[in-house]
Amino acid sequence: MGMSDAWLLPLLPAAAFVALTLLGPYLPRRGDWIAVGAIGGVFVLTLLIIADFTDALAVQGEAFAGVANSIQWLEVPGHLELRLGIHVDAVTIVMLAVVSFVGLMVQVYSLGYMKGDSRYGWYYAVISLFIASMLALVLADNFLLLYFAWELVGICSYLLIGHYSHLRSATEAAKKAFITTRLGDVGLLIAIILLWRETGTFNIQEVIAAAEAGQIGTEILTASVVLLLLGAMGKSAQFPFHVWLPDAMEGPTPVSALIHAATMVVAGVYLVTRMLPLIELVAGGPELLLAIGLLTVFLSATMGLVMTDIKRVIAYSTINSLGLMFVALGVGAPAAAMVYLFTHAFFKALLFLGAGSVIHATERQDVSQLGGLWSKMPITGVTFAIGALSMAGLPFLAGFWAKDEILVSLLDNRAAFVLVLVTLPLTAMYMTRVLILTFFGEPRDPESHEHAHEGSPFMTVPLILLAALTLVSGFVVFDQVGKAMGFPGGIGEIIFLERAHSFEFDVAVGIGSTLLVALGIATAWFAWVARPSVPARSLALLRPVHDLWANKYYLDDLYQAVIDRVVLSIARVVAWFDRNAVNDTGVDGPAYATRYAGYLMKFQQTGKLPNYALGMVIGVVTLALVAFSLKA
Amino acid sequence: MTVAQIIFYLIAALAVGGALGVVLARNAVYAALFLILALLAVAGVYILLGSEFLALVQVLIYAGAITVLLLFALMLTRTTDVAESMTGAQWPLAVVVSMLLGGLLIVTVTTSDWPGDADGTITRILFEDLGAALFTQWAVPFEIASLVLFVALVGAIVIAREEEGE
Amino acid sequence: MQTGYILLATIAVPLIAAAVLLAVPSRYPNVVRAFAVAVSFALFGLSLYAFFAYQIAQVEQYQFDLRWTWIENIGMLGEEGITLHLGIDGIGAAMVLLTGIVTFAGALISWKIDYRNKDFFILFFVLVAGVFGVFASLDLFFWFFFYELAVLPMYLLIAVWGSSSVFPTFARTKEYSAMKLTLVLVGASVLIFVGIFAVFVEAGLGTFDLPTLYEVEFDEDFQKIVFPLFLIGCGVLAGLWPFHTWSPDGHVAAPTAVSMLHAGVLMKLGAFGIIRLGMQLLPEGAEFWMPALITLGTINVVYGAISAMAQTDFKYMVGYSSVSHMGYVLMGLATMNAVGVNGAVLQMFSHGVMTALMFAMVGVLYDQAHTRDMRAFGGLVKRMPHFVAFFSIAGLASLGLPGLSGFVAEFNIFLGIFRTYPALGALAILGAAITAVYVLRMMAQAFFGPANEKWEHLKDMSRYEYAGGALLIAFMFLMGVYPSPFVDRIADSVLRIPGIG
Amino acid sequence: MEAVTQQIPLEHFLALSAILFSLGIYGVLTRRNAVLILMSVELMLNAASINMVAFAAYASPELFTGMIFAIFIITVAAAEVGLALAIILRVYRNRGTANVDEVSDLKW
Repeated sequence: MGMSDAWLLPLLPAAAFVALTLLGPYLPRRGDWIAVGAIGGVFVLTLLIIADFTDALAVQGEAFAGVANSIQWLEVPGHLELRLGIHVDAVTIVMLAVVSFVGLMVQVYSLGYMKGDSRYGWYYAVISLFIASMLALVLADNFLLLYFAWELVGICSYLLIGHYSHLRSATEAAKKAFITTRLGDVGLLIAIILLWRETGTFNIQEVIAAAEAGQIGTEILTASVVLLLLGAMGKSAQFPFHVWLPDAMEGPTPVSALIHAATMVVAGVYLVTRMLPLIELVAGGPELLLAIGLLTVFLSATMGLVMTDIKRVIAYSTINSLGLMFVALGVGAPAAAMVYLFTHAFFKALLFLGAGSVIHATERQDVSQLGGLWSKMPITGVTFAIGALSMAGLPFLAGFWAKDEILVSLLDNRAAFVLVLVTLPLTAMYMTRVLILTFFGEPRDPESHEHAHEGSPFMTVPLILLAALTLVSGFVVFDQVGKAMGFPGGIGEIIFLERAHSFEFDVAVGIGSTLLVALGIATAWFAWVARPSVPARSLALLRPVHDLWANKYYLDDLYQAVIDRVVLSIARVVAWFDRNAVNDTGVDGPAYATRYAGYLMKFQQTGKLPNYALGMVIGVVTLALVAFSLKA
Repeated sequence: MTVAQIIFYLIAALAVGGALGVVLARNAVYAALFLILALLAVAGVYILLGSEFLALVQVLIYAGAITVLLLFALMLTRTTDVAESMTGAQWPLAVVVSMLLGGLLIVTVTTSDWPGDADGTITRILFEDLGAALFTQWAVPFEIASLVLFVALVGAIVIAREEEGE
Repeated sequence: MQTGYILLATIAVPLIAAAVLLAVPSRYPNVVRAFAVAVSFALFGLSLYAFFAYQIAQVEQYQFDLRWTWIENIGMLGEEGITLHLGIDGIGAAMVLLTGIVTFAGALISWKIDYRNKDFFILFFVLVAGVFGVFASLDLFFWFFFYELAVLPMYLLIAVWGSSSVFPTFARTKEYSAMKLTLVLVGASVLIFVGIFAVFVEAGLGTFDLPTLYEVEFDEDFQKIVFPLFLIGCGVLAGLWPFHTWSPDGHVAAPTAVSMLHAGVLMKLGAFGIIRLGMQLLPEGAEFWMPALITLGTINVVYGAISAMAQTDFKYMVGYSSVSHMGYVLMGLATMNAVGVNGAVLQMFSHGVMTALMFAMVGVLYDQAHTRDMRAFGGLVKRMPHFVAFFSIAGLASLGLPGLSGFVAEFNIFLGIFRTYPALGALAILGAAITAVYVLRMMAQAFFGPANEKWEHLKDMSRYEYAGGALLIAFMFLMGVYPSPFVDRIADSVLRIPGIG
Repeated sequence: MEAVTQQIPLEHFLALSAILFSLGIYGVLTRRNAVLILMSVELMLNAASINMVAFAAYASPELFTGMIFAIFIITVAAAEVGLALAIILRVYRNRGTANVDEVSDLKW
């Protein structure tokens, strides 16, 4: 199993999807074992590929530029050749590891969480399709396959968000998610086609090479990059496209963990990472990226502070994290972004799965109805705490190292650095808040608290594994760890070979950020444990700010108003125009005119024989005259 | 001017005069009588064209039978004694149109090149030849003509018959 | 092995079937149904054979060639004046296959027709014969003959088996819709007729044979004058804006199988005509007029999509989405480059299959619920999961989801447009995004959400509907995942169209 | 068959025929009484007959075509008059008039 055989990876879960869709109802256990088996196979194959990768790296060292393998898909001879192919390099490897591992964890977890669901088989089918598409997305060596997979993960996300289809809110959220990201995809597609128009190829490496060789005009390149970013922003829920992600929490929680935390939403980050050389060629490109990231980070941190739905809080933290990755990419530190992506996948999936356990046990997801679950669900509590503190950025957890990496890369950019620092205590505060409100204090809803219990091993084992990874995965930033794992040059070198990057731990930054995080945690502890009256009092004081945050800066309302008032009005006007102007006037009009002309002309039918005879004779005379004049 | 020419112009004048009478006479019966005159003149024209048989048929059937039939019809449809206009409202237009048509026809006739003898030599057709042709070469059309007459006769009877209760 | 009798069979079999049906007593409706399905299955088989037996990259452009002289050496007609000349290139092969698929699916869906089903199938088969004839004819006279043969039964099919609708602000009777459809299409075909005779006279060869006429180099001014006749004449049938309103109203009034054939196949006759008569016969005229066509096509796409967004009636929505999607076909043709035209033909196939499925599914719902107002429904997925799955797949294909046929086609069209008209290409892609909006709105409104108890009695698809839908879906997936069999045949022929660069 | 020279040009006959025909037309267009219209029609038929016979006599006597045609015209005229009079009688009986401009039910 070498890297060039990696095309097998997406085919496994794709086959599982086909099998489950066609045979699902007839299989024992609705075929969940096929789906889990497929992702298990993918995981094993991924490990083999990683081994092959380390071998290649050991042999070729820095000269290793990835392995490609492609087949022809369709061809218009002499004009167009579309190929489907894979490209495996370091970035791919990281993504593969994340997708296959988190995918496996989530699928196992779902065995417990989704048990008894009325569309259990369908759930597993779609999630298999999702994994297949996601693998194809990260393996793609060309824009066509990338877009192909990009859309497919979008539709899987749509289907899974809307899984509880009897809920109007779930249906609406699914629709919103798909349409919002689709708007970004319009940009992506245009960008892909523009780049093809200039270079004649869809191959990502070739496009980048052509751009670096200056074969693409500046205007086209700028337009392409901006449009490309639109696509990435849509998928990665960056401002102003971020509105869909919190709503997407209507889906089953394992889905939130897999799609809306660990994998699909980072597709945008992945795309930007891949296209970073292109973006950096454009004046203002990195700055745009940075601005988007910072804005997103700031907005999400504030909004997360006031949300009461446990999943929504985590969703805002996800947006926050994605924003951070964009920030890192904006300052040209893809390695930092990838490290963050890598570790984030584990602790965010852990958080969601933990939240899922809570929801599964209590059937409540509003923190105002939870509380005191620590004793009832110790495993969930501990693992959730690890995840939350990692997200907050407490030292020596995965999140700390990754965040620190980004902060170090920001050192040259004071404004961004300060802005990110400001959000640190906010993040720490709301993560601590959700932890406290869920697991500590008095149960606010005794009835559900009564029934709460730890889930089956299917659910707890993935939690424990993910928690373990959250504890240790951050240490890959150290070159020594990387070397110990078989990579020659440490994690920075793995992630971005042509921009070898060695991790430097900046003690001052580390201590500073830790202090800020501690401040946030302490504030949260003070507000929600020590002095529970504080939130209420400060709420009274800061009512307008709270409302602004709780209403998500009124962006959702604005969008809704634009859709209802503007878009649909235009649609109705066009429909009215079509019916009344085009059809009733343009088409029926001539028909009525014909009828009226007929009405007018019928009066020549006098019914009197001599009139008709006269008409005939006049006709004959006229024809004769015509004949004469022609003869003359 | 030969005798034949003189006779022709005489007959032509009679024919045109009769025709004028047919279309202009204020009394319907006079019009019918003028028609007889015109038809007899046409019979004369046939003789001038060397076709005595046709002239004979013309006199017998047209001037005799058909005109009598028309007179009968006039008699049967006489409505009132109130004098009413015999001419329709569109007569001025009709004058123009028919004169135009006549003019056009005459212009055509005079300007065209016609085959045949320039000195007015005609072929006279004998009864025997015509009879032989009619019953050999033209036998089928002849039979069909008789069928047409027969059908017309039956149709006329059916249409004109008084129905029960009418 | 290459024999033209296969094409003759596709035309003759439905005509013979119609004649045989005349003899079947109408008191045996099940015999009629079984016979109709059997015949349409045979047609499907024939078209499948024709498609796969078609050899790629041969010297001769038209395969399965068959030529029977009908009238020659009379009046203006010279040697081989009017011949029944049949033959298909790759484009025709794809269209013949499409017709076979939609016919078979339509016959299956029509199993449930009770009212005078014998007469229905007779007209149905006449229509089908006409459609096959158009795709296979290489003689202008017979091309036009079959074209009219395909259009005219539509009037009776809609006026007799259709349905009238009353909406809050307006009403559409089936007679009105049938009349409008027929008059508009026949009116447009007058233009084609004039164009055909203009070409015939101008060429002065005394023949209506298309391949012979393709050899003629017409005067440039003549081409510029005559091409619009074909463009508008055929374009009307393809739903060209602003002559499209017969189409949504016609779909709404038509019975299910007729809507399927109508949107699935009949509208393709128009686009096919633009290729066969317009672009192949008058390449310079095409070159001159294509900017106009691409403008109208863009209007079609965006205008159709926006109109569809405002509809609350399933069939109107699907009808306007057809207008929008046929706009892609027109845009693709108007690019005049190999990729765009190739995409247009792919889209003809893809849209045919996809929209046929949509109409079939609307029919499934309407026949039970007797309303098509999507606001009246909700949570249908609970009662009719397979129905929802099928309808959703059609909807996803229409919004261009990769893996389904729509993506392959639209992607090619976009590439083609961007080569020549990037700004319009952006609008076209935006149209696809609007498609997503209305398709998802419809799905969210009717299929998901809380179940409406009023519709407790609704049943899922019958097995005939299931079979018909599955057939269509199979081809949507085939083209979406493995487009090469289609592209190879089509691209080969597209590249032989003069003026394609 | 024998040739006779009368020195009357063919045009004369044709002109006569044209005049009779025009007069007939005039009658058809102006007369109100159906019987009188019929008489005018007879004039037109006779004009046509003159044409036929004249052409036959002057140009192509071989097959007697002109004569035969004239005979048929007379035959048809007879049939026509019979039928037309029957119709006129019928109309008169139903409506009390034989004036064609008063029988105008078939209007708009």
